Amino acid sequence: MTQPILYALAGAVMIGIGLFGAMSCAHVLRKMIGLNIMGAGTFLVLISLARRTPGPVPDPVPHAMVLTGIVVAVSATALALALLRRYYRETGRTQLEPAGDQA
Amino acid sequence: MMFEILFFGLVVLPLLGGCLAFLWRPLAVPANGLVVVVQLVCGFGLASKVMAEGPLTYEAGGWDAPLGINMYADGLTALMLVMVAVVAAAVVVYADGAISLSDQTMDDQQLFWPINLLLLASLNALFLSGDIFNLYVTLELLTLSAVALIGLVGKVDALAAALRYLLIAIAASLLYLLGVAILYSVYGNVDWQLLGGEFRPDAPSLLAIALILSGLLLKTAVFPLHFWLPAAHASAPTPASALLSALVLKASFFIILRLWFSVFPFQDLRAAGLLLTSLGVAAILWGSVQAIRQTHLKLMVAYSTVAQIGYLFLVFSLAGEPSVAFDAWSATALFAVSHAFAKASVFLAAGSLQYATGSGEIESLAGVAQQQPVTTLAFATAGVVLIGLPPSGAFIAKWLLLGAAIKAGQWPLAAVILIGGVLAAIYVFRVVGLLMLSDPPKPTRPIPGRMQYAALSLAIMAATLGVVTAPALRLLGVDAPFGRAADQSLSVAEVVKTFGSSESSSKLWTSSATDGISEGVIEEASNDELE
Amino acid sequence: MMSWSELLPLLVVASSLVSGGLIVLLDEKQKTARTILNLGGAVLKVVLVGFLLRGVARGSVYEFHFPLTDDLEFALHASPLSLFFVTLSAGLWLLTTIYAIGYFEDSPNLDRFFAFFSFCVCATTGIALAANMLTFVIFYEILTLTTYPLVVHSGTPAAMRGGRIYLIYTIVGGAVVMLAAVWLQSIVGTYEFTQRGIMADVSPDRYGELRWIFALLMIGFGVKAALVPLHGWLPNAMVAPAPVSALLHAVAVVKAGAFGIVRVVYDVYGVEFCRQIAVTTPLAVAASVTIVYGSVRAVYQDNLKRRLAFSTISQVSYIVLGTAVVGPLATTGGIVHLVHQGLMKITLFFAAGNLARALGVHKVSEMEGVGKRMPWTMAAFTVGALGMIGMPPMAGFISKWYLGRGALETGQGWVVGVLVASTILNAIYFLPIVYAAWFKPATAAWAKQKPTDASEVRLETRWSLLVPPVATGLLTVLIGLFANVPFSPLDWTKFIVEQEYLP
Amino acid sequence: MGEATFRFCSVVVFATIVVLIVGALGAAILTLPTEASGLKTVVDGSLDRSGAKNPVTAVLLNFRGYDTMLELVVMLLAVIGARALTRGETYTPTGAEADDIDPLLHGFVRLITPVMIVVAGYLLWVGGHAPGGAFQAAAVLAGLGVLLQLSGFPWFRHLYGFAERSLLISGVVAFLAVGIGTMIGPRSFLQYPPALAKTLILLIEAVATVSIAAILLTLYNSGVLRFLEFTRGEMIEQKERPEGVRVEKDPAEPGAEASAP
Repeated sequence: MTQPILYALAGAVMIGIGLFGAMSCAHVLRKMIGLNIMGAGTFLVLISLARRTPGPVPDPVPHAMVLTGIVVAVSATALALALLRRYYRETGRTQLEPAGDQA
Repeated sequence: MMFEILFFGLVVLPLLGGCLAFLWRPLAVPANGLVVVVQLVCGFGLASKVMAEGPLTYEAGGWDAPLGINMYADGLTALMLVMVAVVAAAVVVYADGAISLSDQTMDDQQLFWPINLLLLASLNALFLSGDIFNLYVTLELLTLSAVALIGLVGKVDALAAALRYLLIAIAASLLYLLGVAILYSVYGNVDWQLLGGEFRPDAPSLLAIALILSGLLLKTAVFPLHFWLPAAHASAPTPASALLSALVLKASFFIILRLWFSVFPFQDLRAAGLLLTSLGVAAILWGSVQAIRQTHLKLMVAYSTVAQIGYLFLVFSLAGEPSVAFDAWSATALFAVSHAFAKASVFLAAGSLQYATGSGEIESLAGVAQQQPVTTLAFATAGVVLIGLPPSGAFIAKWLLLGAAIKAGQWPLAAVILIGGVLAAIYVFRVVGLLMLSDPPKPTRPIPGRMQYAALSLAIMAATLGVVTAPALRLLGVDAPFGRAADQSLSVAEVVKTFGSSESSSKLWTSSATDGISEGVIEEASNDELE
Repeated sequence: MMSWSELLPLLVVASSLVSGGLIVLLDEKQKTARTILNLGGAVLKVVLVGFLLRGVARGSVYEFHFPLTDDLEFALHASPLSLFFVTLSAGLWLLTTIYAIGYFEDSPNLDRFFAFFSFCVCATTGIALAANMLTFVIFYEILTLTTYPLVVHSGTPAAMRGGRIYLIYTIVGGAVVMLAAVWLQSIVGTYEFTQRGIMADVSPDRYGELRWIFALLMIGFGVKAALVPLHGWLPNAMVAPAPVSALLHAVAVVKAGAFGIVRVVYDVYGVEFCRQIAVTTPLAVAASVTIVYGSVRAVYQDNLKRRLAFSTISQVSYIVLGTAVVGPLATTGGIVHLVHQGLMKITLFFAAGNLARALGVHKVSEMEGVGKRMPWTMAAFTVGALGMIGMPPMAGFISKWYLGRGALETGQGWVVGVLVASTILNAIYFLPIVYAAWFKPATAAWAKQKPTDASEVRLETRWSLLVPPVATGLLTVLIGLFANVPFSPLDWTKFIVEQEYLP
Repeated sequence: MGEATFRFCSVVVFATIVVLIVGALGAAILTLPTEASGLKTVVDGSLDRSGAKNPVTAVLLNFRGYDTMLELVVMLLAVIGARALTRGETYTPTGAEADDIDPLLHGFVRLITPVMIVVAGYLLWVGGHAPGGAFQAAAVLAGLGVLLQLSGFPWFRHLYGFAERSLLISGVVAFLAVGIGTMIGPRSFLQYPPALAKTLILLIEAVATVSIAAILLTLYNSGVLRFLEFTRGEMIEQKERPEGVRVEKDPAEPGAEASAP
């Protein structure tokens, strides 16, 4: 097992941790943190797999993708937080009702 | 040269318009108007161009794939862009009326205009994209603009729905991105046409397919992943509801359709195809039953979307049968367009009715038809299209799907197609019947004419879409993943036999223009024999 | 550029679409314009059908084709059978329009009513002229949709209930027809309606499937044709105003179902082929059951329109019965009954509408002595009722005569039994009405309506309500008397039947 | 089913899903070839025509510049959405609060401001050939903005309205302007002439830096309504709390510290 693969596996574990948090936590902020961990894991997978190049310089394309991904994640997180704040201000709640079919 | 104008009109101009509409309020409405007109021209222009000359490509940035981002337009793309242009035109006209009625502070409501333009730009960019990472970015753009639109009203239920939608969409995007990452690390590129040419069903690729699909299925809200949809679509401001149900869902479905038939080795994924179709079947039944049970008008319409999305997933098992593949595939695209027109119209009409009666409850609609004949007509006409009755495009689409199901021997699907129609009739006519009650005559608030007629014109277009199915199907045939029935008269089986394996022939369908395939192949084959 | 031979069938269908569309655009108060459009559309349609008839009689071919997909097309074709039905619906529509204008006068929502009235006839002519199953299904479904607003026109909860029941039956029926049509297409490929059917090349091992499809088609069309046990919607739909009932029972809906059955048997399967795969006897049994059941139920109805509704259920099945008893004479009797039943039943509904409107009479028990108060109306009613019973020289006699002879000719004597039983039952539920109306003294307190125009003072009701029933009543007699003159319904039917049976 | 059982079951289900995904992902990663150069060779081959020596910058601003432009649109959308939700309110300490601000902090901020600007400029410039670039520079600038705002520099309050909106859109507009320019060229959208590539990239990056910084700062602001919000939130919470329901008292209530970007 090479070093990049090891890092990629770590990324996979992070994805799992993040996903579990996002699914099992009720507080929306925790869900967001979970999703951010999941995102970081995804970026880690991308970056570490880009290091499989023979020479010292990694493949730059995934790096650019990760930069784009980070910005997207930041934007989405910011919007989610703004929504959560407004929601909190209107209702005083930090959790969403469990989603289900409306009868 | 042609594509540059299209790219300018469909992506650059809406983006620029969005920025300027945000910057300076007086520009907002004119910018929307201009973009909508340009979109219509470009959409139909692209369609005729593609029909005449085959698929078009464009290098955004001037670098060819795999280094740069390729944009690509075939018949399916062109049809989707026309769909966006038409729906957007009606929604913009409607929104102008709706915002003039709004009792909210001007500031909040005016933000609809820039967000709408950015939404349209991202839709166009998505449909034109030939690059699966670029698709990820456009999907995110779409999500954020959709969430921003839902949250615009600031009501509690809308905020909750927007928040849930955003959380789901972020998770879905990450799953999709993960799939893209794996595909890149296996194949070293993210251009879907290049990927389609070298795709192997090895373990990482299969996992990538699973991840990409689960992300996109979440965004498409197919049963049982639909849980976020009804609240989000029902609580959004009405023009946004229309855009979300009609267009935004179609975007992620379009990616599924594209990847499944042009990139993934779908002939080896029959079990997965069957699973997708089963989800579709469940969606049709569950969504319809839920729609019947709703007491709130916009929620009912939203559940109808859950049901109608199900029809789009029938293709995945039907296309396994080569003789009906093109019929099922093109019927699905046609159904998507028909649903877009009809559902947008139903949502617009529902919004008008909600405003006119001051209540969103279905019960309160009794007897509204007398005061609101145009909106009632729009609702009823578009509702009839949802049922799939003629002369709508949905009728022809259902006819083709039904034929495909029968020819493929998939009787349960045939039954579901018909049952779905009957269930839709129940929930549509429950409302129409109430509207047409004579007493008590209901005093209603007047609705601006542009709101009424925007809904009605979309409804009429949806209802008469059946008249233009022939050109629409011809358009879809351009670079379709399957040969058209008419081109296939020499039978797929023969071609497959000549080429030895089904795999090579399925690649062949994807990589060259359909027109002339049969002739070309047969010619080559006979040359081989001669030698 | 489209030629006249392509344009004419399209015009026949589209003319009422255009007049309906224009009516939608009118303001509710523009009464004159609406009347002009209504009558203009109806007269124009009759004229166009006249051209069509003349052309076909001279041997011209009228066809219109429009591709919908690679192998589906929208197609209209003026065959003799189509023309038979088109002429019926165009003619009766004109009369019904006149009647409806007088009937509604100043009630609300007339724009909506007359627009859908026009669309409804557009759909009916489309059904008549459809050259293939797809086109047929398209118009068949449109007919369902356009009649719904007419059924619920009054907007009362009862009307809504009737409309809902009507929709459930017909939408499910439409879905069944669609399934059968697509299934059939998957077996025989693309096809047009062709005399003697299109089944010649189908291999015998698919006959089982064809039987299923036939059953589905009969069920689907049977809903509109009100075959027992699919008839439930029809008595409920009688809450609709009289002109709509006339349309449902005589011109459009029920007839569309019966016409669909006729089309399938003669022009899709071919009557010989039907007998070959043994589907005609079950159909004949279903028709017979319907005939007797409808008649028996009619006897027990006190509500006049309900009695007429059950009578329709029974009478329309004569058409089906004539089709199912395979033989030229029975076929003649069945097809000609399309027109005969239409004329007689529309007369009865016009008359019933007049009674309800002028006197508030809705029940059979309120009709004693009504003949003296409304002699013209009741004269027309009497002619229609006697025709239904099958009394010579009315048109109904001709139908029953040919049906009976056809049954004997093919050795199906039991059919004659059905006819006799039905005739007796018809007499039981019609003759007492006629007797009471003319010969009993008036007992019920009739509502007094203020006359609204000059003709209503002089005559028993307004002229526009009187002319249609008298005209159709007169036609019922004339057609029966002069059954054998050229271009009479019987003559035209014989022409159709010859083509079906002669080698 | 009791609530505890339900929670337990859902945790089991979630855990199963997660284990499955991670397992499959791990297995897939292990089957990947250990050496792969992706598009590196292709990028290297075109690097000299890209106008940037840093391959990541070349990909970001040239080869896949279209993606980067859309990414700025994503940020713009987030900021429009967030502003709509919070009505563009901002937080700047005033009055007594402003007086509370430590003079030491004031002095420090005065000192550090020019340094941070220089650092941002350096990061922007260095992106051409080494790690760095517009986003990194913008992050530093946005950090500076937060600092200025928290330490109550009054001039900062004037950056709203038209001027602020111009800054927010300027990045996207710069991209679009260059793209339209190249299209008039006539070249492809964002297809820089090789001779001008470096200049154009720098131009876009410079404008984008300022724009992204403004966006990040506005996003930060759309989350900062804390005093008002906390008091109102508490009130609502007390008023609306149904009896017998445990209201979650989480230390991580959506406060300012949790949402600082």
